[in-house]
Amino acid sequence: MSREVYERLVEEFPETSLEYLEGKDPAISVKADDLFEVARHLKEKQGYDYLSAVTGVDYPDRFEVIYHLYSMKEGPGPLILKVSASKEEPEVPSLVSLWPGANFQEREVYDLMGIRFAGHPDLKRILLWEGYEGHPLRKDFPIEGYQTIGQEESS
Amino acid sequence: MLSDYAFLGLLLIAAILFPLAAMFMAFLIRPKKPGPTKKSTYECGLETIGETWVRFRVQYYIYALVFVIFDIETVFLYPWAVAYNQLGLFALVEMFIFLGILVGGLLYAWRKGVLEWF
Amino acid sequence: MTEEEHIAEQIRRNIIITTIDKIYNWGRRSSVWPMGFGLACCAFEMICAAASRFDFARFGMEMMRPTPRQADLLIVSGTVTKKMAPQVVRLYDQMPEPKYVLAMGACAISGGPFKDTYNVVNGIDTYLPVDVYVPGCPPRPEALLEGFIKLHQMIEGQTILTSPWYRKEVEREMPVPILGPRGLVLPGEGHE
Amino acid sequence: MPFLNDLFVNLSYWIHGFLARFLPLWAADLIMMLLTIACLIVFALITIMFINWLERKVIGRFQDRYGPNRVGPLGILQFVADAIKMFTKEDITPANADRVIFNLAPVMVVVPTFLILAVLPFGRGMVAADLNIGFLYIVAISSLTTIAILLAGWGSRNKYSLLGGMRVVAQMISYEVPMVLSALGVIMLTGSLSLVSIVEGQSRVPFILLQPLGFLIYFISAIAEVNRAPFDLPEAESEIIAGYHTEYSGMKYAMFLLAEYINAFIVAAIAATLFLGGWQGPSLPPYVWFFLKAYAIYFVLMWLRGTLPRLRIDQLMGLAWKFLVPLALVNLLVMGLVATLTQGKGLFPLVLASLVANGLIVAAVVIIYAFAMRRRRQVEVAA
Amino acid sequence: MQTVETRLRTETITLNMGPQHPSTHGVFRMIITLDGETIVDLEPVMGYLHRCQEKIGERNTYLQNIPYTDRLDYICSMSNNLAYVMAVEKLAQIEVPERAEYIRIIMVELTRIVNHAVAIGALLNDLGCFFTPMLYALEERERILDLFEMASGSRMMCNYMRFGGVRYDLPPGFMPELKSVVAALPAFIDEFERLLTDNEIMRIRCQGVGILPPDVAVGYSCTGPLLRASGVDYDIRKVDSYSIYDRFDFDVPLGTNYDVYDRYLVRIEEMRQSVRILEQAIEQIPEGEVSVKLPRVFKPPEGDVYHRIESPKGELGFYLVSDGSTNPYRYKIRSPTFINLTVLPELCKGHKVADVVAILGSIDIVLGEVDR
Repeated sequence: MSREVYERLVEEFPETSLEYLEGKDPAISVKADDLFEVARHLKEKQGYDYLSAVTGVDYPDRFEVIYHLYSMKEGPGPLILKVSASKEEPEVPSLVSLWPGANFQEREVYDLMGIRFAGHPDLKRILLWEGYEGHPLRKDFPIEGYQTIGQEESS
Repeated sequence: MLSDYAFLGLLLIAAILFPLAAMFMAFLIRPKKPGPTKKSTYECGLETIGETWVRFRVQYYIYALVFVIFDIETVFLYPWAVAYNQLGLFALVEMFIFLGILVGGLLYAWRKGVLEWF
Repeated sequence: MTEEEHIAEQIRRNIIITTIDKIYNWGRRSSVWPMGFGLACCAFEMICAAASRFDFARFGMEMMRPTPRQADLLIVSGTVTKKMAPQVVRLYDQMPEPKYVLAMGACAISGGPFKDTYNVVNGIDTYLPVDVYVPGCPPRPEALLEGFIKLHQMIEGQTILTSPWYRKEVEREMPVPILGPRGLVLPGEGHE
Repeated sequence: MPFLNDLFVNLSYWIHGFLARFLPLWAADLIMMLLTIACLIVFALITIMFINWLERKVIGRFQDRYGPNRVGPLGILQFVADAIKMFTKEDITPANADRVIFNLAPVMVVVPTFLILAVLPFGRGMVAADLNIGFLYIVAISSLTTIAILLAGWGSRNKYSLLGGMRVVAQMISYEVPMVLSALGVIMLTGSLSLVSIVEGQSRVPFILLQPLGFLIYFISAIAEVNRAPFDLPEAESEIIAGYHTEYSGMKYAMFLLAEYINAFIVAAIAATLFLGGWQGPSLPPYVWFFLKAYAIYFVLMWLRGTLPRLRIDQLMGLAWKFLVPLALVNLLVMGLVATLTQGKGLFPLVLASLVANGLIVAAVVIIYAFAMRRRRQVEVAA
Repeated sequence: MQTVETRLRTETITLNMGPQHPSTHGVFRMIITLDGETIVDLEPVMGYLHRCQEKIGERNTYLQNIPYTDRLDYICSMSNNLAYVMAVEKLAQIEVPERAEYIRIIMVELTRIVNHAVAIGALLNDLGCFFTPMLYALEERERILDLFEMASGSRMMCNYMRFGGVRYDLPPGFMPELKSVVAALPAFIDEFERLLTDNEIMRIRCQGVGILPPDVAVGYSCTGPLLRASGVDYDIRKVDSYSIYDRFDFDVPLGTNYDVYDRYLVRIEEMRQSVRILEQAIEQIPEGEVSVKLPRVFKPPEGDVYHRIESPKGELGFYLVSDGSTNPYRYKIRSPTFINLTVLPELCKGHKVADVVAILGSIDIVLGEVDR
């Protein structure tokens, strides 16, 4: 099912470099800067009106943000968009203007993974408190967190 | 007759003394451990944000006015109701007019939206 | 003061105190009002303990007061995260004096399955003096009722003379930790 | 049986006679008054002990569980334990609360409760002060509690108690008007404000048969006056934590609890006196009848508390001003009409005419309500 | 101080319905700006129960994660297990025997009934009923928890499902007990309806409150009863028809005027549909194996997979990235209540304090799953 969508996307956006990744859940990898165009096209033209999940993954060489899109009218099968961002300064355009449901999910990915979302209305930490240093879900972050001196040390 | 009101006077004094005595005796017995956090206002476990004593909605004032009108009306109704058996049909018609004016006032308040609560 | 005189003198002084103690403790034991405050899954088991099958209203604990001001018992039921710890300690401080803490569930006792992670406090007794520990994840309602009975026995064992809230020098106010950049910092020695 | 009927009345005469033997008359009267006051206060404390236990057991039974049964036999001593605990509980006055108002409120909330007790006719001749303006006295004193609770709400400088305080003002002043209007119907039939004469007026037929609608309006607004059951917005536990008594602890909270429960009992007692014929009853001694009727109405209060959810503040106000006040006015006028028409003709036509009148009013209300609902549904369909 | 330009200048209060509040279903905080009693603006604050589930998921092996999924949404632990276990089965291509599939469906549908009963009880608690509906719901829940305890050994944290089936077969006394409980369920639901549906005060408090139009619901990616009460026919059991849901016929209730009252009606109707599924499952359940032999050190093949199920609260999905080792490289939980809460500020503007509590109750959140 996502194979035809991929074909239509390639016709629609000939100049962008789109890849079709095989696997149990076939996905389409998109560049960060033309993500917004592709997403708007998918939402208006192809009828993908339901953004189910926004996930951040910390690979050794890059950060990856995965979007799971569904269309409520037609049929099953998620359309998966994968966007990769650089390791030093991860930045991905925000899709809150297309799907308001992504608001909290993007804030959570920023909070735990540290990937900034350009254009997000109020990108603040959602699960941890404001002054917290570091993004816990990164691979270099120890699971016990930074032990604070004083009370924490003893227990 | 007079003794009833004397009794009520005594009862008023007793009614004021009872809670005061109870709270004073409790004041003697209970532990006293004041502390800065203990004395801070309770707001679901956090400090309060912003001011508490703000100028509250004006709606309450308008409601008080509507209440005053109707309460005065009920005070006028008391003597009429008590002396009702002695008065004839004439008093009833008069009361119809009196209440009619008031129901008019109520409908006006209703139409003006004063009775809405927001 | 030989042994006999000491005991005789103790007995004489105690007779009055014990009767007052008995009534004082009986009153406090049979009307412990828990604070309606649940953190996680153990809170649901606490609600089940208050429900029809394991009803702890039988012990007079039915008035689950939402405000700390009228509560005697703080049941820490669930995982205490670092973001929540200052609130739990503030609520404890805001409770009037003869107050008790019951740590319910492995998370409240020692961090439980989420021990040693970046956002979980390893046990509430790093910040609060806990009176009764009820282990289990979540402890069954019967275990919680057993915890209440242990608490009642503890209350009955106290006397007015030795109880900490009547003695001047005992400091019952727990410092409220502050959320620092890396975790919780006590106000006293916040080095960061 | 006559001895048992006026047991307490004879007791008080005997004591008075005994005192009068060696004390001057005025001293004996004074002591009698003090004794009655002491008896009233003790009665209040025993009532709250019994009501608190009864309420928790009955609501427990509604919810399919036992109420308190470990403290004393069947849990009777539950409130004694609560009282001891609240007595020895620390009292906290928040730092930025207004100290004077904060501490004055609990005292002020208890005073009206005891004052109203003086006028209740517990039995034949067993009334502490038989004022000839009995009902007006009750209405005047009961509006004092509004001020006390507002003081508590505003004084403790807590957002939740402020909301609770504001709600209590709105609710109590709105429900005082229908309460008084519906009670006027009763006063019209007896021709006197004194509660004792109201009860005597009902010797042949209790007023509830004559004015079922009046009783209903009175009962609904009396519940709202006392912040119970579907109208307990001022201390709405699920919305504004504990409403006006959020910041109170220990003995001050006990005062609020005392006032709340005894006010609820007093409202039930007044409803019984006004509409069910206080101590009128065939065989049992009068005071037993009084308590039977009062606790029957109190059971309905508990029943409502156990089942019904809470109204929202604007629906509450709408119910008072847009439904109860007009209905009470109509009911008053129709009762006036019926009373004059069947002035001299004895009992049966009066009862018949009032039942017919009530039936007409209820029919009119149902028709207007159906019409309003249909019009609202058309508006919705059109929108 | 934010001033609202109405006819008269009145100040607004900033009130926070903080972590410790009787009706926020756990430690959820809302900062509400009030003008009198009407809400001007609402900002939810979460994270008070963030227990680092996803970081722990990467530290644990695949099998160790199953007990942690119980603690996600602690009211319906069985459906959390199912979601995670089916994701790993999809990743490692494991076949599940017939009987195990039926046992799983029975357990998940029982959890759905428990969750909806408790959700309605909690909603009525917020509306002001003095705990009575909640205690009736909990009484029914106790009967079903006895079934879970009989099958899996623990009341709440069942930890019952494994990759390729379930841990134990059903004990002999289970089926008759299950039949009697399922037979008694319709009577309980009817009694619940009799007490609540025509309750005049419940209707006034819930009808026309918190209206969520369908397109806004889809835009805010709401799922579960919240979405279906807004008239959108989207039930993942029908859309994906995962496991053996295609063998049962049940219909999906939809709301008509999208308010709190419709969410209540949808939940009551879904409980009835779950009873229908249970009856069919009890008849068709075959005999046979309940689990598949797996290697002691379980290493799924490389790759990433996303699997979602219809948990009682909405679409619960697991996104697993495996790099061939024994621990998942990335363990992501798509929690329905966390995303359903995005629509809360939108729903609550202009309503009163009492309505915020009712709307939050109708969205039915559990903090273990919101904060993960």
